[in-house]
Amino acid sequence: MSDPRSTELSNISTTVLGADEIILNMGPQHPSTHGVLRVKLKLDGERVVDSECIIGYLHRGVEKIAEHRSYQQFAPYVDRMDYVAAVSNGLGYCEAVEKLLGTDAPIRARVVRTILTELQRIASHLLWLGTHALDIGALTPVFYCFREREEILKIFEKYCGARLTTHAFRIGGLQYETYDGFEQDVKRFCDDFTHRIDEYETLLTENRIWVGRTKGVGILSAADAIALGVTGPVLRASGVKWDLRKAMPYAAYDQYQFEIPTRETGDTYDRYLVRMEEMRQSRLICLQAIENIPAGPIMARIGKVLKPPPGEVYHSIEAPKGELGYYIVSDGTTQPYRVRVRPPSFINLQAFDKMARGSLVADVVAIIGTIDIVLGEVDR
Amino acid sequence: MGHWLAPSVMRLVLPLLYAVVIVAVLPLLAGYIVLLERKVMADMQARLGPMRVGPHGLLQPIADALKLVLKEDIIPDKADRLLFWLAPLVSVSMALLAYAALPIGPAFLIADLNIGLLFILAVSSLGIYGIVLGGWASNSHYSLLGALRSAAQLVSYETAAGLGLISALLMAGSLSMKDIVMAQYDQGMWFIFYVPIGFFIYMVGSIAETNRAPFDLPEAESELVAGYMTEYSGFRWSLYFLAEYANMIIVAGIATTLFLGGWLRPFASYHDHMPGTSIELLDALPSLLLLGVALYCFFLAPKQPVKIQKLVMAVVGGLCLAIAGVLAGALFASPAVLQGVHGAFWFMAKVFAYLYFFLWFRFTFPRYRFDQLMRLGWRFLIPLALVNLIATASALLMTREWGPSLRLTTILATIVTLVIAMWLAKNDEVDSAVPVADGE
Amino acid sequence: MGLNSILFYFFAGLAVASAILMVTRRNIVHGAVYLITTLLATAGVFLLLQAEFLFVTQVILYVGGIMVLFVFVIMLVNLDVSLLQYQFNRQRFVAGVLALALGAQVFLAIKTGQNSLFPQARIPEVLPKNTEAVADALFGRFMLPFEIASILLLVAMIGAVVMAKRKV
Amino acid sequence: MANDPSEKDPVSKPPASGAEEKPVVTRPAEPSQTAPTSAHAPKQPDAAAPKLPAPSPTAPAAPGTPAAKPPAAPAAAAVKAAAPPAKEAPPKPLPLDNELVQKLKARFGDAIREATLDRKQAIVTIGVEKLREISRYCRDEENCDMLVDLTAVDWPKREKRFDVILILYSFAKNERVRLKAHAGENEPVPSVCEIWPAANWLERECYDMFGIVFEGHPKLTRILMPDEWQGYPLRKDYDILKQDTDWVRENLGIESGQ
Repeated sequence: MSDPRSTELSNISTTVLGADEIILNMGPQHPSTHGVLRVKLKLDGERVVDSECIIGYLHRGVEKIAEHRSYQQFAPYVDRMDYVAAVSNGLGYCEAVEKLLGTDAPIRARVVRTILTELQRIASHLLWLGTHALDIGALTPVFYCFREREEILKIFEKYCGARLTTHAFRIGGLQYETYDGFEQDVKRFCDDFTHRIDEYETLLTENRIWVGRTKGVGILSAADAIALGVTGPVLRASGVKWDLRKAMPYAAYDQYQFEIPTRETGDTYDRYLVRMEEMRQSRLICLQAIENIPAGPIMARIGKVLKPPPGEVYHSIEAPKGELGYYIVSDGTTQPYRVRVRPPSFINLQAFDKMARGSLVADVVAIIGTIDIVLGEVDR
Repeated sequence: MGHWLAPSVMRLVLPLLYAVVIVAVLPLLAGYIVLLERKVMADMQARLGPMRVGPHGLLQPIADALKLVLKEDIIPDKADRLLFWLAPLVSVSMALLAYAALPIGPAFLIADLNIGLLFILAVSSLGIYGIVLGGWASNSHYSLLGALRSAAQLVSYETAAGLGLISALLMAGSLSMKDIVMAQYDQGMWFIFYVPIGFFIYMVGSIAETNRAPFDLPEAESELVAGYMTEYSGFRWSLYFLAEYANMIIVAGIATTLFLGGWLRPFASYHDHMPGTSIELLDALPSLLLLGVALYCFFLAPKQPVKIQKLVMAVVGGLCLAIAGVLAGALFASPAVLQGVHGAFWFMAKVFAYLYFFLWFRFTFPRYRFDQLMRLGWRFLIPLALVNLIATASALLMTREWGPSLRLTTILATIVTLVIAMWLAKNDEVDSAVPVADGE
Repeated sequence: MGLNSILFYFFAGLAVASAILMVTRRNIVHGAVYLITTLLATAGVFLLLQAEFLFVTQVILYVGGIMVLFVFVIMLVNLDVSLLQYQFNRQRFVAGVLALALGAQVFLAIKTGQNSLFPQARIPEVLPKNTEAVADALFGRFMLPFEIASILLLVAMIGAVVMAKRKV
Repeated sequence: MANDPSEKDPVSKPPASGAEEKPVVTRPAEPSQTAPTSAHAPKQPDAAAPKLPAPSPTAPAAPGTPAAKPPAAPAAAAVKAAAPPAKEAPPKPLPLDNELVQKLKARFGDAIREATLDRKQAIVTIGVEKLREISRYCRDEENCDMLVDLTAVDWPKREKRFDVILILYSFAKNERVRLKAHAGENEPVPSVCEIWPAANWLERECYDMFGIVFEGHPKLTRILMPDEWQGYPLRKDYDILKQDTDWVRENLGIESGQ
């Protein structure tokens, strides 16, 4: 573990078991593997000696499907990858295709996109908080989190008619104008939310059991995190102040003031605090954006049939889970020649082994929870 | 107690009758505790809980029980069939056996053993075999890990809980459950006020012994799926379930008997008669409470959406009214009947109050990790229990030798113990700040 | 006394039968279960003798405490290996001779000392509370041996901790 | 299901079967291989614009990204730079010659085949045999600490059919650079696992989807598809419809499930 760049790779099936060691197969059907993740653990008593993630149970060949759909037709598919943050996925894809076309969405569209994406970030983090707390054994926060998430989903539903896989954005801008009372809804949510998040913190942040279960668990150093390509809150909790919204602003993020929360240790508790603070910051962005949504068109004039000129583009956004990138190659036809998705969950999950070694079985579920994976995105 | 049958026959028949009643009622009671649990949980989590089966889900336990009984019974191929079959039986029969010595009222007691408390502890400590053997016989890693955790946890926390109990025993000077309650009547004070720390230690220990959150590691859902019960289904699973809830009632019963005055009503030694009658004011309390519940049911009944639900609600109200009537009627009967009926009421009320705390903890706290659980048990609870024991014994000795009131000396002892508890907790905090990776 | 005799033979028979089963089972966990049964049957005999405290102690300490730890350790053993091992080893003839010798001794003892083993005195109807009796004996008359035994156990415990620590 | 003629077995596929409409984007003919210095192409797109053959101005108003971030390094290639004024020109790959490319060329010579700028994103095409060395250089000397992504693109008509693509990111310079290496069907590609551990799963996925063998990878097995899977799904000649029909014929005994 000394050299962060060394590749310690596990190959459980070929290793010989010690006297007191057992192999525990967690998943793909297990209450806390967040879907169909399967983790093979080699245990000495309850201590993890080695681990291996086995994924692919939810593989749907999204990248292959993309090659057989037109650019617009593929847009709803990206919602099905990280299905708890569909709006963010859609934003990344639409902006990537816009970049490929050499065009850009109008400013009004970009501001509305920013608001909805930040709301989606809050919703995604709320879901993470609830399930993470549930994994650690706190039964109650999940219901509070769902209560707030419901408010966000209602806004989505009012805006575009869908709650989960929203397909909220179109290539070139937006299909729908904001509904009447959109600003008030978002404002009301933001006003309530500040008390609610304090409420969660009183349940967990100072709780001795919670601190005991998360502090010092699954430590990931900054060097390890960078070497493993980890992004998002996990990276920031390790002390790297890096956020694509600041580093390479997209949508309308360059217009708003917000902080990038970071922590030092990179343990589960730090990641918890970072995400809690991120929710607060997202709320601030929403409030700033809602103050002044510029007037103007919501759709760029790009035509009905999209034929991007040959070439390729890589565009990435700061999704709730980390850097979500789209690498799209065009051959000049109406269908993408290749769409590659850089899924944050997939790459963050690679750090699992590093975090889990030497910890206990109970920590394993805390670590799976703290990486915040969505298997739809890991497996695609 | 003047019975109208020959005492020798009564000595055999009455306990048998009680036993049958307990075995028959307990599953129903457990089912309704589950409903209560779900309702309390729902209330704390800003939702409604079961609402569909019967008005406010009142028939839910019956539906659940039917579902469980009708489910397919699966025995894994590689399981040890004999032990797999035996284990839930051990669990549930040991849990039920413990009721033999639990006094629900002065008369409602199957056997008044002079080692009653020890008997209950002994029998409930056998229940662990149900868990351990079931976990092993399932031939699954999750079950085995659950069983191992359970065994280690039970052995550790039984010690702490037992030491907590002893502080109350010192006050009572007897192991017979009946004598313990009577001692509290004689001293005019529930023992929880003499040895609050002993009660606290027993409470924590009893949560751990019954595998309830935050100490539910043997069946920790998010880690071990369902722990030792992972491979069980249908009726066998419900036996485990029944055993768990029966054990909860047992530990609540022990706590009630030792610390909360058993079947005694509040201010039991305080007698204030209603003017002109022999009825005590405080004795009217239970029936008034139930009358209120009955009226509330009648108030709710017309508001139910479906006709059958209106009916069920009304029946529940009527039931409460009937019980209130019985409780009120007992006021005019002989003192023995009064004590029996009201004793059962107060006993159950205290048991449920204790259980409410169990539920409350469950919905508030995250789960401990195994090493933290062990550290809490061995480094905090057991030392604290020993200190508490010594302090309590010293208080008793002081009272006996020099004669200050027991109340004064026990308060002194409690303060000393509290100071030491704070020191222990601080120590523990320092220790747990050490990274876990190189822990025990 | 009829009921008592029946119960005695039941418990005694159960104890002997499960003791035999315990020795002959190949599956070590089954063996442990039979050992538990033996201990419980013995506890039943104690109860028949109206030694409630001894009964409860037997159950709490041996069955509820020590045997749990036994089973705990046994469960960690790889069963597949022990199932394949040969049940009786080479010393079985020595063991058989020793068992026979022990049996003969017990038989002889019963035969010659019948009167002293079974005093004709009946069990009194009301016994002194035996919890107190045990306590009086332990902390009064046998104080010194009791304390020596405690110190011995303490030393054993510390020794076990030291040995276990070294491995970690 | 239309892009390519459907042959199931990728091996039996002739590598060059008549060039059709698909142009090989990454090796355009117009900018010559040794495109010389057009200094600071990213910062002055105007300078580059005249070089382009002006095509039909289909793409309308590109109002420009709002990113007013000052690009720290000379090569702000990967970053959204200031508003591009090239309104009439659709995005086109341009030759790139910034400091990084020069340094790379100085050090690795022929291994740096080409450097282009496509939609203001830097692409360096390199020889696959030097992939590991160049990667190590990029990490150690050019501060490309993070391997953002590693993937591949299949061009079945080409002589070397795969593009192996590495997207690198430098925290210090806040810029991305894309390395691209051409690899033949059975040509092993050096693994970069020991340079960036992040490459482990990404290379496995590449192997899983394209059948590209990474030499030196500690455990090159399938990751998303089942271990016993036949074929490599993201190859262009992997036909879903044919697979489906075959499966139905074999397992259900009927002609077609469609």
